[in-house]
Amino acid sequence: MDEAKTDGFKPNIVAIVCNWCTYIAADTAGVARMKYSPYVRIVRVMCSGRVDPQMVLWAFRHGADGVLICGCHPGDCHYKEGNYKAYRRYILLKRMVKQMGIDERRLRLEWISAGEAPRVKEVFNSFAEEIRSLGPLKLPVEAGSHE
Amino acid sequence: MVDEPRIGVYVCHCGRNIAGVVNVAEVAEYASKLPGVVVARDYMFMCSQGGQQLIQDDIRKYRLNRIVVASCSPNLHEKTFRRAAKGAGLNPYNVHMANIREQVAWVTEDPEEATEKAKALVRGAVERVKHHEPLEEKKVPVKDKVLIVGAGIAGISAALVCANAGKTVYLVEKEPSIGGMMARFDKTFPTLDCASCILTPKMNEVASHPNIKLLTYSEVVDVEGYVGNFKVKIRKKPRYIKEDLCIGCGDCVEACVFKNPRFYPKPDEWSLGLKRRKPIYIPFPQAVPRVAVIDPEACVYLKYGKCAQTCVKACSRNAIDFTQKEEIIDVEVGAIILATGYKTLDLRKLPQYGYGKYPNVYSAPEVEVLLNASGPTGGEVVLRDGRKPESIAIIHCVGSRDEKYKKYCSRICCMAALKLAHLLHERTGAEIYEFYIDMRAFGKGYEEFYRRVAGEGVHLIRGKVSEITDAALTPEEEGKLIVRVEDTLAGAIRRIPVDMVVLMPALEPAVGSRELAKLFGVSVDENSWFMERHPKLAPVASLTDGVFLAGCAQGPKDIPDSVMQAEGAAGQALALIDKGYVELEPNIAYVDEEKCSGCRICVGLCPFGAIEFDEERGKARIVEALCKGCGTCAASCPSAAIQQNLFKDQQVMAEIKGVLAAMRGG
Amino acid sequence: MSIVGFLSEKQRDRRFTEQLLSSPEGSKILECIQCGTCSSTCPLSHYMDLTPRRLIYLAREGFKDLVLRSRTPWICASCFNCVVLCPAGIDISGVMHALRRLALAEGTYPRDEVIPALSKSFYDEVFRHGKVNEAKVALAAKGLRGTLSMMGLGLKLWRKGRMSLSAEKTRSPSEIREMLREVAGS
Amino acid sequence: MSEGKPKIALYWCASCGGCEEAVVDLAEDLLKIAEKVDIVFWPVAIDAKKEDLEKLRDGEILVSFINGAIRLSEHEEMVKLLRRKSKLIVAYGSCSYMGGILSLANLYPREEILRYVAMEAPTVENPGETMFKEKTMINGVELELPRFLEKARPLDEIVEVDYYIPGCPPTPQVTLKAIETLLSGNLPPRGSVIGASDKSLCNECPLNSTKPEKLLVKKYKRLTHAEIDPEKCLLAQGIPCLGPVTRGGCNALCIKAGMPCTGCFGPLDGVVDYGGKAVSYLASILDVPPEKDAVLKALEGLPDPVGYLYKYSLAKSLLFRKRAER
Amino acid sequence: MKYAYYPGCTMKTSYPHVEKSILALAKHLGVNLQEIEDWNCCGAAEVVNISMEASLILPARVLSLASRISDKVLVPCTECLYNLKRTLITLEERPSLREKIVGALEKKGLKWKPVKIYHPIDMVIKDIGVEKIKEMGKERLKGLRVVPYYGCLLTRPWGDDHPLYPTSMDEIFEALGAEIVDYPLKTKCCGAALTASGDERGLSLTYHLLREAKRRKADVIVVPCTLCQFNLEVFQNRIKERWGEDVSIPVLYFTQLLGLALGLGEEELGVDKLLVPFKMPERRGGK
Repeated sequence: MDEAKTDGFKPNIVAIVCNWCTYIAADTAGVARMKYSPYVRIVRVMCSGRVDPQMVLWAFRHGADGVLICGCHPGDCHYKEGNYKAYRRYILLKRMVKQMGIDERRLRLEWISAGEAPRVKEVFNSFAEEIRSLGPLKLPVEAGSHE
Repeated sequence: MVDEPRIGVYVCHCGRNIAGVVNVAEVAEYASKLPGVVVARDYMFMCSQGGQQLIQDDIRKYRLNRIVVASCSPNLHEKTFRRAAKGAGLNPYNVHMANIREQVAWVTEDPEEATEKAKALVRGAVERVKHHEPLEEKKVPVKDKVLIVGAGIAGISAALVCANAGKTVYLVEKEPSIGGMMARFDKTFPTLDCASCILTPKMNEVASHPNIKLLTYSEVVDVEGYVGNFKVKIRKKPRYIKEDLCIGCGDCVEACVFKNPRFYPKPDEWSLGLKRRKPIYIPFPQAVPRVAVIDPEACVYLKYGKCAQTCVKACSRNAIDFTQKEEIIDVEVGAIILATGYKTLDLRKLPQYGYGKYPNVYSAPEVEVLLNASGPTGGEVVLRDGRKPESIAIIHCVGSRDEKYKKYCSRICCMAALKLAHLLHERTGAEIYEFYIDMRAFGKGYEEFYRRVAGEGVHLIRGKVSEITDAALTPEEEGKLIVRVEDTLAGAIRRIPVDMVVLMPALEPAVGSRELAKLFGVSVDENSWFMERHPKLAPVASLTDGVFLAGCAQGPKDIPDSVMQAEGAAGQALALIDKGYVELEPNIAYVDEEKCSGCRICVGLCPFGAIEFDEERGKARIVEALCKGCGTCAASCPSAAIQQNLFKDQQVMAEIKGVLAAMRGG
Repeated sequence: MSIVGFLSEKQRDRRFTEQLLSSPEGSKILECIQCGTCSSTCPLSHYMDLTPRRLIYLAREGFKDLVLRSRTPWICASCFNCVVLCPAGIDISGVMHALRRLALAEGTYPRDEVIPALSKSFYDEVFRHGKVNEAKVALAAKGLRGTLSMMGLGLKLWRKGRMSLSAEKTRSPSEIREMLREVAGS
Repeated sequence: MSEGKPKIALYWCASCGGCEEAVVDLAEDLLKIAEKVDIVFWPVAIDAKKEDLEKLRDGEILVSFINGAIRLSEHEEMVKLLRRKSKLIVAYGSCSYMGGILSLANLYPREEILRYVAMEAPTVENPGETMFKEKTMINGVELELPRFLEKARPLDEIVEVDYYIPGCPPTPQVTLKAIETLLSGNLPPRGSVIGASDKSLCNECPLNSTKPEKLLVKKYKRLTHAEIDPEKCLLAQGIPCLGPVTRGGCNALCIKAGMPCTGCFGPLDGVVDYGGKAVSYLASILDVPPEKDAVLKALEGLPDPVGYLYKYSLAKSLLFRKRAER
Repeated sequence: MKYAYYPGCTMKTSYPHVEKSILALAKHLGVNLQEIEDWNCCGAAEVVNISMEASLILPARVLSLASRISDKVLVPCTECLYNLKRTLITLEERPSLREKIVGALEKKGLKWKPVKIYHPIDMVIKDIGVEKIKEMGKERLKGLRVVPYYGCLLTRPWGDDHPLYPTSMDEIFEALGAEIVDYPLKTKCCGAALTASGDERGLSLTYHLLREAKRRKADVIVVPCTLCQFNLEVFQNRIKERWGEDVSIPVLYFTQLLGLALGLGEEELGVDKLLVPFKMPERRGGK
């Protein structure tokens, strides 16, 4: 690991989460006073199906070093199958950003049910740690532009 | 942006809850400098009357048109602040909350990091709210009927309250009789009331109530719609008995071709397999409806197509009908109460207690049936080999309070165990040993009951049993079940040989409750119990509007608590119905016709069929009443023509940009 | 050991509890619900002066001396029954190991138990040779009297080729020694 | 102005020449236009030099149509000059508008591209490993080549652009419509796309009406591997047609030729990132179980998402474009 | 199938008869065992009493050496098995300890690479398969009442089988025709080092184990652990002296009984070196 790269690095992470599962789990994690990485910022949507890949690219563009999408477990979607759509988009989007030179680990999708407060902590921490170890994101537009 | 934003930002201390970690003054100071922000303040309790007044005064004084409240989760107080804004003449949807309590103060160790994160969330909210615009709530009339799923004591209690208030109730029960778990009990704690004396009248009242449509042997198979307007499909399984003709005389059961109890084809469900039953049966003597059922998996005629049909001949009312088919019943209701109850942990998952291996190890529900006067032994306590036990061990917390099984306390076992101790001692005179970790006798009259049972000479041993074994060390132990325990009060190890062991298994959600949760769109907690909206402030509401929770479906509860919650849920359902209408959160999607290209991508994506395609005009249209506001269509519209109120592209992206800008020290 | 009477607050040592909490094995002792499953399942608890449950209780209350002078950690055979059954997920056998380390370091272990001496001579043997002849170590630990009592059995085994007293060694014991010194500082 | 006829200029940057061809394809209409305007600069067709351009007053040209991406220092220099001399600058064609196909090269560093072209391409034999040089001395004279820039850029990343005409190349119809708009005097807001539709291609696609009620796809197929029915919506047949996310106005020429839309007209207003939006609808309409392998299998027909979904617009994507806001 | 083979210290000094059976069985099953070159002691139960770090570096060195041979290491001693697994898990879960230990290894030119740890039972179940064993065994154990005694460390705290009610040996020997005795003490402790050092408290455990096996009319006890084999076998006389009860019963290590069941000879399996002799059941119709 490149020491200089990660030393003192505070990753910028956006978690776009479903209102019905992860958002509630995060509330519960709060009530249970579970401590986790402060670098993950939650942005709420009603369903992971609302997550437009443009939002993910937008987040990267505006300084996110990692983007997390959280939804209900397969089969548990409050809107029947929004999470399936999120998942299919995620798979294609991951392939695309990888091609664009972004480490695919910077984009992660996790299923966290309303009851899984401990998993909020676990997932947020592990993602923050992963992003920390990857270092700051250099966008293609920045990379190697010496003009 | 619709108009020039004039934003007010309100940072809540929440007492020490937020201010103890987050530097709220610094956050407010930061917010005050953000473009568009006219005023930013911090205040002790934003949700208090004073806090709301502060916002209202500012709206008037500074002509604010957007409000950001940085406090707790919107799940708690979004409505409060929207109402406050409305009171000052501002459209309530121009308010947005930043959750700096649950998502910041309570989960962040370092105060500086917490303050930074709070700033980021506030910045996100400020950027977002600039793109908010006034929205109208939609008022929808409510159907004045109630669906109650599960007819144990909770479902029955809720049904009676609703029915007595004049509402039509559909009470759905998957078993052939209502009554649930309680119908198996002989006595209830702490009063030692005869369970059937208090339950049976209620069951009969349900059966005869003009407002209750009782659907036993039935299951909900589909739920559509939303609060106030649910469309529900119920499948009624065939009993092969005409319910309206059968008078429950039992002649058919008597006449069935199976004669020898040893060869009855199925273990009896109600008595938990302590006896066997015929293919045609009445679930138990007090069953409601008192109507026979034919089990198609066991009935010789239904299985093989050939039988003497002695039952048919015996029925004087010609009630047997082998041609019966399952029925689908459609109902429309305004409110739903889920009262699907619990089951007990499968004791085979704890091989250390020898359940299923040693015949004299019983589960508590089995002992309840054994004690029941209507049970297989007529209430006499005899072991499987016919002996009367002379010593009995009752073990608490089997699978409860245990990381490896259920972390939670199952709440009812201490009292149930004391009750069993009393009853077993009373019926057998046996020496009773009770092994507990902590004696939890918290309810009204419970402590008194505990002392009473203790006074009866039950050996109360504080220590968790690790194992039941038949490996005897001494002649006295031969042929017995040996309980090895640390008597933690004596600080010594004891080996106690007994004839009978009763395990108090942990409670867990009823079979199929996860599927049910999906069907009704309610959330479950980490242990799969239905999740209440808030443990204190909204304990009977689920997270889905219009669906309420009652009894053990929400978590382990004893009878008084189940009934209490059931009547509470009934009250909530009635309040909803009697209001006559509901206001729907306007977060539905809409099509900007100017932009719609008519590509039809959206039409197939809506899980609720809420998108119609107008062939003539070549435009998609969203049927507001069907849209539930997930936003899938908005995410997928290639023309950006579909947007979702409160979650428009601009709004979400502005929020993302905002939280990130603050994180980068912006 | 009788502990009836006053347990004085002076006997408590907070640092001891913290020491245990910070060891890899003792991190969860505060979550103990005192159910006694450990003692119940322990095959040797009836020989102990303090049952495992009591030991953990006293340890988290900080009664260092009572805990470190107890025989219990030295009677524990590390069978891990308690670990797999503990409803609070405490690594009880591990706590015993941690307590043994502390007791050895403080010199407060009971002198008439064999295991402390065995551990020390075992470690010396590993340190010197990299490998160990257990029979040799055991005899060394038991002293002359103990050795004599085992003579008959030893002879029988020796005849079957099942006992040897030769010193086993790794190729370069100094490599092991240096590694041990580096990580354990001994 | 002496003759009263508005002056216009046409210029090409990094371009395949197709856009020039498209102008010529206007045929008689070109002559009609030529009557109304005075073409002062058009390297392909008329003999005017840079010096001639320099001689014009600033703003003397009414409108300059510039096609091609900016890839060489020369392009930069010329478009800045044209910007100065022109009232309006129109980015003509996808390269100028969005970076175009050749901005796909932005996936690779400049040095790698040069190395490949000079030494590694299969058709190159260069045993001495001679590399391009910007400056070379020959017989005491220093020859200079324009510098190959780090990235291919759309025009508006170098100079302010007033209007965009999309297409690879813009069809005569689009070009005419755009010119009409410009000459009408009733100018749309600055920064608009002109000449094309404000709806997606589906809106004008003859196959749109053949879409099934629910448009769901089991698997994407590559055009080369698929047997297609030219009478039915290609997307519904599993051909990843980009029509839904692409601005119309081309009259569905490709579709009529049995080819899916590949997106040369770029996104509609309101779409922030073309590729992102394309990912969204293409993946959303997949009708496969939400399991990684199943989804990947269904996507086998899309082996190169970037190349396919940003075929004309990589330089304008959120991750590659210079300015984040649009 | 190639394994790194880690015999452990006691195998060489105290259990050459057991090691013989392991090597013979491996050969018979076509398994290639390559003894780890220059292995060291795992630290047994004792080193952890002195230093946590020391108790990790010893197994870590062994695992590191093993990884040069194969990604699987065969460990017949359950104490060694436990220490190796404990090291794998601790280094995985505790980065600070991992750093320290891996650093020390690297200084000696050793690379840290986790390997899978197999007991001979795991090898039989996972790599050979009970079906194949059944085929090879031809029910040679028919008529034999076997107590499969698992002891502690094979399944606790980590193992593939149930930690308290394992069945792997039950399945194997049942497949070989043996009658498996229902033995509730199958994972009860034998007293380990306490018994081995002659302590009467430990001995009482061994006594109960043997007594229960006799009570249930077993012909033989089969164990997966060398120390169990030692404790259960060599103290039978002392138990008789102390408690006045005859508890004599043969105690075989897993590979010994399995070897016999697969038709190998007593001598090549070291069965002739047992203090309590064991004879295979006479087969009906004899062959």
